[in-house]
Amino acid sequence: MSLTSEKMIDVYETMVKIRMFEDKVAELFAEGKVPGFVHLYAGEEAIAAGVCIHLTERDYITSTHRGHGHCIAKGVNINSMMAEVYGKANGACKGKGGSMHIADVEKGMLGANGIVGAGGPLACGPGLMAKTLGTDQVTVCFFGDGAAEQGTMHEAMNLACCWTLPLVFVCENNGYAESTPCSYHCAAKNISDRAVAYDMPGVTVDGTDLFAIYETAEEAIDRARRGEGPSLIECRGFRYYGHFEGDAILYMTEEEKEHNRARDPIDNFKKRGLERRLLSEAQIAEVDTRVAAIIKEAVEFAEESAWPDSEEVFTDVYVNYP
Amino acid sequence: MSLTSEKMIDVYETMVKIRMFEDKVAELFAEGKVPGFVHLYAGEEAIAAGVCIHLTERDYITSTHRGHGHCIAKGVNINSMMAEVYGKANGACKGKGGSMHIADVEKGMLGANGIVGAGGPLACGPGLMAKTLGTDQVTVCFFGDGAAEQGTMHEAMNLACCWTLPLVFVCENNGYAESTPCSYHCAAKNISDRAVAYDMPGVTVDGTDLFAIYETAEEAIDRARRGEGPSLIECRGFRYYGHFEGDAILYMTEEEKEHNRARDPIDNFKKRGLERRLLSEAQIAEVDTRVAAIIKEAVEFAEESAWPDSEEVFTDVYVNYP
Amino acid sequence: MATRKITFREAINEAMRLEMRRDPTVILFGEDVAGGATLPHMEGENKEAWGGVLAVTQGLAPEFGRNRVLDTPISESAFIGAAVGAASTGLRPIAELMFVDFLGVCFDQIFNQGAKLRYMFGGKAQVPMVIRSMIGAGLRAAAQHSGCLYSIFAHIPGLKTVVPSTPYDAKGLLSSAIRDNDPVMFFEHKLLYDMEGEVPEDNYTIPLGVADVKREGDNTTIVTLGRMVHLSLEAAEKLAGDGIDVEVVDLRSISPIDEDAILKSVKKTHSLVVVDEDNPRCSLATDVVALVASEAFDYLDAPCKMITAPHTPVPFSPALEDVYIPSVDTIVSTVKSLRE
Amino acid sequence: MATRKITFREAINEAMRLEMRRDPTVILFGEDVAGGATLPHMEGENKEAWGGVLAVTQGLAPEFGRNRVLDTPISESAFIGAAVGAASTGLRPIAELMFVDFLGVCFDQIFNQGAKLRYMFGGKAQVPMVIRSMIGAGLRAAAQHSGCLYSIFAHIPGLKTVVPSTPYDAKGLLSSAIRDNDPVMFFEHKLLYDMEGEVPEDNYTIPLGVADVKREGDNTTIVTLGRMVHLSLEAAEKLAGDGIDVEVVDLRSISPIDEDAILKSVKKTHSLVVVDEDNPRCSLATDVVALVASEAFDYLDAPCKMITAPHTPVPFSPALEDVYIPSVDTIVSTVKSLRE
Ligand SMILES: Cc1ncc(C[n+]2csc(CCOP(=O)(O)OP(=O)(O)O)c2C)c(N)n1
Ligand SMILES: Cc1ncc(C[n+]2csc(CCOP(=O)(O)OP(=O)(O)O)c2C)c(N)n1
Ligand SMILES: [Mg+2]
Ligand SMILES: [Mg+2]
Repeated sequence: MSLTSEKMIDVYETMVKIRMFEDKVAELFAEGKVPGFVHLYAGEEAIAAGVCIHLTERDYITSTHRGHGHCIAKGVNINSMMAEVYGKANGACKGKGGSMHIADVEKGMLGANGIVGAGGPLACGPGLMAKTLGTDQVTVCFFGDGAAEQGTMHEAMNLACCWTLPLVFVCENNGYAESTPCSYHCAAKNISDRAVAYDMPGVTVDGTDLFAIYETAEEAIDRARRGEGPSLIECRGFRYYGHFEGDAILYMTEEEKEHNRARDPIDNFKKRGLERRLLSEAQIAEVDTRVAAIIKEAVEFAEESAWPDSEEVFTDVYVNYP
Repeated sequence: MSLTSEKMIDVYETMVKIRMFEDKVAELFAEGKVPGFVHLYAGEEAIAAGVCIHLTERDYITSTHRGHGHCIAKGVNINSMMAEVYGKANGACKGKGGSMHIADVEKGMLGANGIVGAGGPLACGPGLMAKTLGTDQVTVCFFGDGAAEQGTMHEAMNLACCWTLPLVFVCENNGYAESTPCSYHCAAKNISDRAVAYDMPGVTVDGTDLFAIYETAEEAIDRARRGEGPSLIECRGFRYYGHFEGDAILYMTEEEKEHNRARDPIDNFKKRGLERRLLSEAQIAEVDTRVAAIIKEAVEFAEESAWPDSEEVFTDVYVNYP
Repeated sequence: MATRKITFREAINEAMRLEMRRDPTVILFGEDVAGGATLPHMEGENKEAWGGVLAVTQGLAPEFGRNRVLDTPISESAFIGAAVGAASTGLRPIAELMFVDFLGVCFDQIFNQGAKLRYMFGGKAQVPMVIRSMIGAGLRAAAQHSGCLYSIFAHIPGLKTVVPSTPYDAKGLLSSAIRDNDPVMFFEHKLLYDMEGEVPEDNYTIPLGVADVKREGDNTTIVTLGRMVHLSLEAAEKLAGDGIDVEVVDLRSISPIDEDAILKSVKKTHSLVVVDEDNPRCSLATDVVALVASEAFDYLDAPCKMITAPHTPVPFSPALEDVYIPSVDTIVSTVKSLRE
Repeated sequence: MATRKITFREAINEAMRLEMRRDPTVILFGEDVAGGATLPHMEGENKEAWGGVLAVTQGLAPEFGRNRVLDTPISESAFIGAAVGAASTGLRPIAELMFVDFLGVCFDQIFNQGAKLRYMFGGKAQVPMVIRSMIGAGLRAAAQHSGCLYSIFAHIPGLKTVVPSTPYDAKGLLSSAIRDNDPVMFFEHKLLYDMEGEVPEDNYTIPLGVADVKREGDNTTIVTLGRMVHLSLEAAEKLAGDGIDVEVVDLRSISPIDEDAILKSVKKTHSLVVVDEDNPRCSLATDVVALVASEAFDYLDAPCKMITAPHTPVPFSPALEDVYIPSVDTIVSTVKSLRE
């Protein structure tokens, strides 16, 4: 296994960046500084971080409405993300996309997506591109437990397997689709059981356990890179915030919320990382301080950025339209 | 098991009716008497007959583009079917539907369907109706191997299982979706393996073996009627004619075609039925003669029926539209 | 009938509640409409956490039970198809498609199944169902949660399409839609949910296909619908200050569309402005103009004008979305331009 | 350039073939486009049984191989999404949606993903893809295989929509569509496939958004597209016999639409008839009329007229389908009625 101390610090930084970014956005939303539908990734950091550590900039991911974590893990610039969440001209999408559509194709991040399950079909695209052109690029499709019930995910997994595309399907099972529990909306015992339906490897891991995710994702991504086709990984975890900002989470019991807090992926990682001497208290402190500064700067950047010019409404619809 | 001699004669009659109807339509199409897209069911008779024998008129089925067999097995009037295939005013749908849309809601036949995979969602409807009103009606959803790749089928199976609807999903795997073999378009080893994805019973049977289908369907339909939820049955068989009339079937080898002819479901049934003394040569001859007359009459009926009045284009769009 | 002020949201909830009381075959389903929380794991806790993503269906699951108010997986094709199938076999389902922008994952079941079934079956079936869905820009919900798209549904034969603008209309039209024997698309503008208005307590219906003149006037006809009715009325006030007396025709339903009301008004005012939040091409706006240009041409004194969203997706940034949505100022200046 | 007579079907095939030779990033996929039969189990037998359901893509799989011409499962959402994803990461996919009537199972990937991606990403991506699809009535293919529906695509910002009427136009427009950097819907009328016409052997392009005056005339402008161009030309011949000299404008592409060509013609002829096989409401027909009624109103001498399919699904029976489709007689009598 490729798990080195260096990579673990990387992964830790990614997780902390996500957590601090999301906590900050929650605050800004509450203050009325950030508008719209905002879905936060806090609690699920180990998944994006543990998967994307195995990807290069040339690899691709597709994402969901809860996309900030994926963006950060794939290396999208934090300033441009924050500016996008504000709707500023300096945003990753010039303010036209917002939280639900942050993208950076150059970084291999094919966009957060407002349509549940839409990332599955899209992910087959770079997969097909890599196969057609004979590159070794891999594409990871992140999707939620709720998305697993969309027809698009079924079609995408079958197509990817038929065509032996270099894909990995990562299901982020946080137990809920909005207010509806997975136990209600999903007839399968495990979402990973559905891998049988496409004759590909499928496994369920603890979505709060960075080490487990790291290992499982490495295997699946290597497999895809070798041209052996897709795999399905289900990561079981939770989200800390509501479905979107403004949701009071009345559909979870206090017990459940406490249980979640006790399984914090970052705490969990720190504890085990320290035990295994993969990182030190000093390194942790350094990362924490540095990331806090990055987030602070991002807010300043966003606040200071200009609003897009009103003419921008009309541009970027087409490359050209006579 | 409920297999009686009486039922076997019923089932035999259904199969012969389907075969003779389809052979006749093929002839009529070749003569230019029947227009449009016509998909024939010959070769798959054991499936519709072996399943629908367990249904009453109050039960429902949803069907496919290849719907004649389902119609006949569910008791739709043969004259009105033939007239519909011609596009005559006396047709089951007044000539507005044609081969691809023959329906008879009174008989529980919710329509052949031109959209592959559309029957899955539709079938959840009468299922939900029965559950809501507390009746014991069962709904069977017939779909092809090609349809199994549509997102709609995934969604329908998951929804039916979530809601514990009284449904049976019957996949008619004839080995091809148009010219594309199932081995190409389907990543699963068996389509019935997909039952795991919804935690329901799933089984693969020989689609040319009436007895196997009869037994398997009985169990699944009983289960649904008892309120225990859906099952998935995959029936492996073949079609004798092309995908639609006009198709020269160049994508099958001669070997394959011969192999199919040796597995004829009607011959197969006759042979075993005689062996098991479930029916006699005399009964067979009687049915054959009677059905031949029925089909002949149906053609006469269709030929003599009037064309719909041109005003009919505009009616039946709405119940009322001011 | 006794009336009182309630919100647009409450009016819609009330229509469903009263129709469900009236007719046991009316059922409701969609994502989170019961609010997930009425499930066993919440026994004894808050029973109704959500009631739909914007709380429109709150209280219905407790009153009617899980058998008649059902959450669904995120499987719009499956549950809309279920509505079609249930409607043609004896129920009167109300299916909630959370945002109209999600039509793309279930359109087949709407336009090829629900809308065509009766015709394809030669009139030997009916599909009494309602699909409720949210429309409209203004919530900073960006390109995939802010569309109107009702023009697409009006294009489809076999569907009826309703776009109410006030709490009173919403309740009466939704009751009609639920009792109607054809499939009805019922669109709720998300920026109207908190709007208040006088609404009778009892059940009542407003026929589909009948427009409502929300303001009478002699100078120009504004044909509009949904949230744009309110912007048009605001513009009308301003124009009245300048001595221009416009008539505001609220279509309420766009299929069937009240051709008579439109033509009657234009024959009186001799000019037409359509105000429509949908995108401009092959749209409701062009539909109304084409009707007038073919059926009331000789009465027109001026070119017909259309004020619509631009031919672009809905942008996220508040600075851009506010430009995207038709404005009162544009309505005022367009009406004035007709008099030059 | 050397030309020869080939069919509409061959012209489309040739455009793909030449563009695939020219550019290795152009790939083609869809149901049965390779024809299943090129698979191992047919080794040594007929290699190309189908080439698409109506043989339009025949010969492409043998020439370009399975790596560039791919059959797909019946999973339109997945493979159209794959086209969007591939287009935004370096390929130029041509995806075949067999019949436009199947848009309902994959519309999200077209209108919410392909069409909006560039805008949502602030212009930092492009989606150079083509979706080819069959349209049109006349084959007795009934309600779910005979629609036009292009009005819906023209409504959607971010898409381009092309509807050719001749082999020459089909080849040149498809080449343009493949080279275009935006998503293009390319619609082929199934009744045109066997039509022959002079077509250059080499590659050439016809710009999207440029109409073609297929017949010049001074009396009335007929704006039309697709198969209706031929019915309109036939009507024009008959009308010429009666001394009425109509101009027939073939739109060829409806998004972008050639507004200038329409307005120029109407300003010359002073009256407009739109002939469109799509359904009438919120449609291309209303779009063209609305354009003229707002931008060329002062030039009009008569009401604008629309000849379209009725507001009904497509019926199966030949006796009914022939009534459904706009006819030459209706065009003739409508044009004449303008002169009364
Ligand atoms: C096609 C579609 N249906 C419904 C929605 C509304 N919606 C947005 S997020 C969501 C729940 C998604 O659940 P899941 O996939 O588990 O992701 P999570 O929010 O838990 O991360 C729903 C129903 C949508 N955006 N798209
Ligand atoms: C959504 C959709 N996609 C494609 C088609 C075109 N089509 C009609 S039948 C068919 C093959 C169906 O295969 P299968 O489900 O195996 O049924 P079979 O024809 O073998 O009975 C296809 C691709 C369609 N009608 N609907
Ligand atoms: Mg979830
Ligand atoms: Mg098949």
